[in-house]
Amino acid sequence: MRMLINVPETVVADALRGMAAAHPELTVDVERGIVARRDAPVAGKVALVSGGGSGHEPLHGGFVGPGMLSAACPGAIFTSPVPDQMVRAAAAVDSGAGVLFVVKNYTGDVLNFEMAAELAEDEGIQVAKVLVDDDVAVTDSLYTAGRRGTGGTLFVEKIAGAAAEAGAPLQRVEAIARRVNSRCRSFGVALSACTTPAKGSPTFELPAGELELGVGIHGEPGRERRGMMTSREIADYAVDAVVEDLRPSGPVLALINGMGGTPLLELYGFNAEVQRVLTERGIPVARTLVGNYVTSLDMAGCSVTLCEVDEELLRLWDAPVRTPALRWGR
Amino acid sequence: MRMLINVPETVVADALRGMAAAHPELTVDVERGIVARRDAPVAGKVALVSGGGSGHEPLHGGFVGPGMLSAACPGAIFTSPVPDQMVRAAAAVDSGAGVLFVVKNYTGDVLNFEMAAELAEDEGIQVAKVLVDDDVAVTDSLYTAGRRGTGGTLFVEKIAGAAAEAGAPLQRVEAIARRVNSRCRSFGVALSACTTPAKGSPTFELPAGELELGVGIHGEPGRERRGMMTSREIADYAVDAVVEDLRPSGPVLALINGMGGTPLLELYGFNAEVQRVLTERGIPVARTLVGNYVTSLDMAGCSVTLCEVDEELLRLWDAPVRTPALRWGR
Amino acid sequence: MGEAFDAGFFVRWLEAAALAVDREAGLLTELDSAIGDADHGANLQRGFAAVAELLAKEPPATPGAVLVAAGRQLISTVGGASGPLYGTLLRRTGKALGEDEHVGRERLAEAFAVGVAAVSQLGGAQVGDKTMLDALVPAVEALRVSFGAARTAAEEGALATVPLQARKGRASYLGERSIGHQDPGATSSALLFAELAGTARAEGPA
Amino acid sequence: MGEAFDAGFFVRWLEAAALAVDREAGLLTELDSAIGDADHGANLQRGFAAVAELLAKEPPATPGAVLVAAGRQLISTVGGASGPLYGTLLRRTGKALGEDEHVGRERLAEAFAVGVAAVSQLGGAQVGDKTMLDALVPAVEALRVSFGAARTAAEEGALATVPLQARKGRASYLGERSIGHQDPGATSSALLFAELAGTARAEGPA
Ligand SMILES: Nc1ncnc2c1ncn2[C@@H]1O[C@H](COP(=O)(O)OP(=O)(O)O)[C@@H](O)[C@H]1O
Ligand SMILES: Nc1ncnc2c1ncn2[C@@H]1O[C@H](COP(=O)(O)OP(=O)(O)O)[C@@H](O)[C@H]1O
Ligand SMILES: [Mg+2]
Ligand SMILES: [Mg+2]
Ligand SMILES: [Mg+2]
Ligand SMILES: [Mg+2]
Repeated sequence: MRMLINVPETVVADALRGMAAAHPELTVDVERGIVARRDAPVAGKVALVSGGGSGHEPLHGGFVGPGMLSAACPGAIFTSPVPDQMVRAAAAVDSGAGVLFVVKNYTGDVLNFEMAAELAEDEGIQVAKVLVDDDVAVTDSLYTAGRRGTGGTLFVEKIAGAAAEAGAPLQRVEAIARRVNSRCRSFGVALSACTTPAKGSPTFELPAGELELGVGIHGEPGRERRGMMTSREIADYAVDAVVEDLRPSGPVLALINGMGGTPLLELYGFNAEVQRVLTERGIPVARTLVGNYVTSLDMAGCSVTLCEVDEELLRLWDAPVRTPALRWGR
Repeated sequence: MRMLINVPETVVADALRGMAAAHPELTVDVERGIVARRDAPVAGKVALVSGGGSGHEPLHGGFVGPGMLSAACPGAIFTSPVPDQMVRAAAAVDSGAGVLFVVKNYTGDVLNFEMAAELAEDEGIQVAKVLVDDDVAVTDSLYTAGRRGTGGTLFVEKIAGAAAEAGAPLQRVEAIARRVNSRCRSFGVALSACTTPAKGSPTFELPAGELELGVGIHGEPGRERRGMMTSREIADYAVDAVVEDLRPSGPVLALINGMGGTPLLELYGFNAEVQRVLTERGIPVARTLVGNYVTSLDMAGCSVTLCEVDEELLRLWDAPVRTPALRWGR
Repeated sequence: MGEAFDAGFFVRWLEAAALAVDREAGLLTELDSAIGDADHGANLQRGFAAVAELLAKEPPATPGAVLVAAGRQLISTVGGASGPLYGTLLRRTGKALGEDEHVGRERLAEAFAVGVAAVSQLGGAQVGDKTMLDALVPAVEALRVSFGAARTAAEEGALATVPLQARKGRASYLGERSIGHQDPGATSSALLFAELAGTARAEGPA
Repeated sequence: MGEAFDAGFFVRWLEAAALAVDREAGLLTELDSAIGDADHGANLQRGFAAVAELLAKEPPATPGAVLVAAGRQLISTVGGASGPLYGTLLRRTGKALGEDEHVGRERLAEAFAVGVAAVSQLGGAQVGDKTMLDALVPAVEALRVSFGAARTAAEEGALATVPLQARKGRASYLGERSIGHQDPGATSSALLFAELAGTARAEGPA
């Protein structure tokens, strides 16, 4: 076990203590598992609350701040949070204008957020929900759990967060969040499996020199396993998978995301290949973000997310944001 | 080889192409190996130029922008750049107010920057140099190569960059850079060795369950190797090593830096332990930065840098910065 | 009619379940590692430990209240898919038991049927989707006959998930690759019914 | 006096050196991996390939000009510690040769002594610090006697670095742990002098 931890049991609480120390602009409730804007509730503003299993940092706690999330609820590693967290978080950040729950589409997250929504409404909080399900690696069907939520979450949280910051009412923020999700598609690739502290060994076997195409951010297996491919080949495969499904007719935002264990140097090199494919396909790129944003602990690998934008969404993307992991504008 | 690359030979050039695509606010000369502010030279402003071997991203290219570096010169992986790069970069960003070279103390970097300084002066550019040597893991002596430059580089580049942005003349920017360096100390720990693309296998053998205390950012060995330690124990060891040497009498800036392969979740947990030790030692922490800033490819591990600050240095630290990797203020 | 069970019986069952889950956590995680995300063992450990602690501190007076409290505690401490599902199972079963201070096996079976239906409704899964329902549904059916029959039915139901392709939960992402593995949730359900039967047997024939 | 060497001789030497460095890059990287950062082979490959390319395209007219051009090219393409050091060695040696169109071995030895002194001054290292100087200094001394003697002295100098503790360059961070390994730069220096002797022998007795 090559881990910088005390014991597996305290990993999440330790991280929250460390976040609290590093970010005085956030309120971190270690006991209850809530990271919130210190200035929340912001009068008249719709609040955004997200959350999910830990191990995907900076998602979601690193996205809390002006222009993005009002609060985040981290669960145990790879385990969705419990409803109490979301209810408490909602109560803490609701100004009366209502709360949007941003939920990645995993059975656990969906069920816990659903329960939380019911409980929060019992407490008189107006709640709307958006489900993020952008992962094209998973075959979608009415009879399955549906597509997973991955990199698209960043776009939904940023853009809906900007709309909320600009004063949009709950229904409108919800509609924008849904629109963003409907225009986001992702595809992930693993070069190695991640190791959870509790298990202490890789969650799946991936021999060096092989890769898992279509991997999920909890190490869920993907479409197929192949022998090693070059950055160029991976970009072709991943972008094609995304584009075939999205079929964008306008410009896109591109997220070239690292899974946690791949050096930034390689991610930038991969971005060069992604941009090449997009140019070849005639798809204009409005903005590009390269880095580790939606990770899977120490997994080596990457994902590509494209989000088709119109003028309004692009303006909201460019709007100022001030969180630990995403910052721009004034 | 679990690498997201095409071939080892093009890794740095590919990354620069990817940087160019992601950051329209920068000028990236892939051929010559120069990353510069698009708005350089800025009239009347002292320029800061740094550089070094690649593989430490976001250092240095990710620190180019208003409030920090004017230009960065990436060398081959773990190999200092050649003088031509620094001379060209200096010529490109010099407004006539002179250029400060920020040089990490490695023989290769020192020699190449020295040659560059001579050549640049021949071209009529006023050049000053600051050597960063903050790594307490290395025994310093007149008869050796001296201490290595690691995490302290970030503080030197940020704070001197703010001074330059505020209009300080070259001599003053140089003096501030030296002051920052003299007040920075770092200590690094490896939980795994990094793998360079050219070699394709780990640069040193570190069995799982052992760690290298005092490791360098090129995988240079450190003070000693030990059996696995907890995050708590590592924090005690690293902070003590730094504090014994620095003996701060005032508040410090703290950088809890990841080496590239350690999840952010673990880094935040490690920060909690670092803050605990600092509190126990009675050292007030003015600001904390947690993340992957001065990395060693895919190495698992971390480093702690403390920088003792007075009011002026703290003000310069807080001053706005707008680079790919470090952003705050307006 | 066999004899009737009081609140204490259900507390003892859930304490035994907590021990069993603790003992078998490695197996549950191993199964979840193959077709999920390797946390089912830790999830249930955390949840049932909290249930046992709660019941030891504030033991409710009726069987229904015990199950409702346990279900709530699972929902508040487990997270993941299994937290709301097992939480709902116990909570809705408990609610169906009403205020009664003693309940017989058949009444329990009826109440469990309500709880299992709620699980199916919440998660949208049916028998054959390779989930905990593959153990729960036959177990509850067999509970009408005896505790022992329920235990056996749950075990067989869990084993029967091996050749199935998952259609719900995380294992569904695997598609055909989910075939050949036993479902972790069905396995933990079998564990719960084994402990229920064990507790009933220890306290006299049902 | 042996015979004198023209610009072509030095071009051929450096071409042979490029081939040798290419051939032995793995060894050099391996040695640098043990006490450095595993790039010495790649560094010199890149540099000497660029030197060979430059000399093939624009062969300078005098021995001095060849060495100055090669040294500049190394400085412009290698980076790291070895780039400026080897670059300075060739550049300063070349400058010391002046405009002469032919140079004899002894004159070359004198010029090399200037170049080696510049290396020592630039890097601040002395013989015994476990660097390229441990091969260069004795080699240049022995060159006064013969090319063969220079080759042997360089090889012996490189071997003699094994028991030393590094005091300069990256290996110095290892402290006592640098003992027991051969210095990569001393090894590449020995390679250069082996190729020098080989080129001289191929073109007649020195
Ligand atoms: N929709 C569902 N309906 C019923 N049971 C489900 C459903 N989804 C998942 N499960 C059960 O939950 C188990 C996984 O629980 P657990 O690992 O604790 O949660 P998670 O999948 O969130 O990590 C599965 O083995 C399955 O039996
Ligand atoms: N100060 C110095 N003086 C002379 N030679 C040195 C000095 N520092 C390093 N060297 C030589 O350089 C070699 C390493 O070269 P190389 O690996 O290419 O550069 P780097 O150390 O920058 O990675 C060492 O083996 C040593 O022989
Ligand atoms: Mg889970
Ligand atoms: Mg090097
Ligand atoms: Mg699971
Ligand atoms: Mg080297």
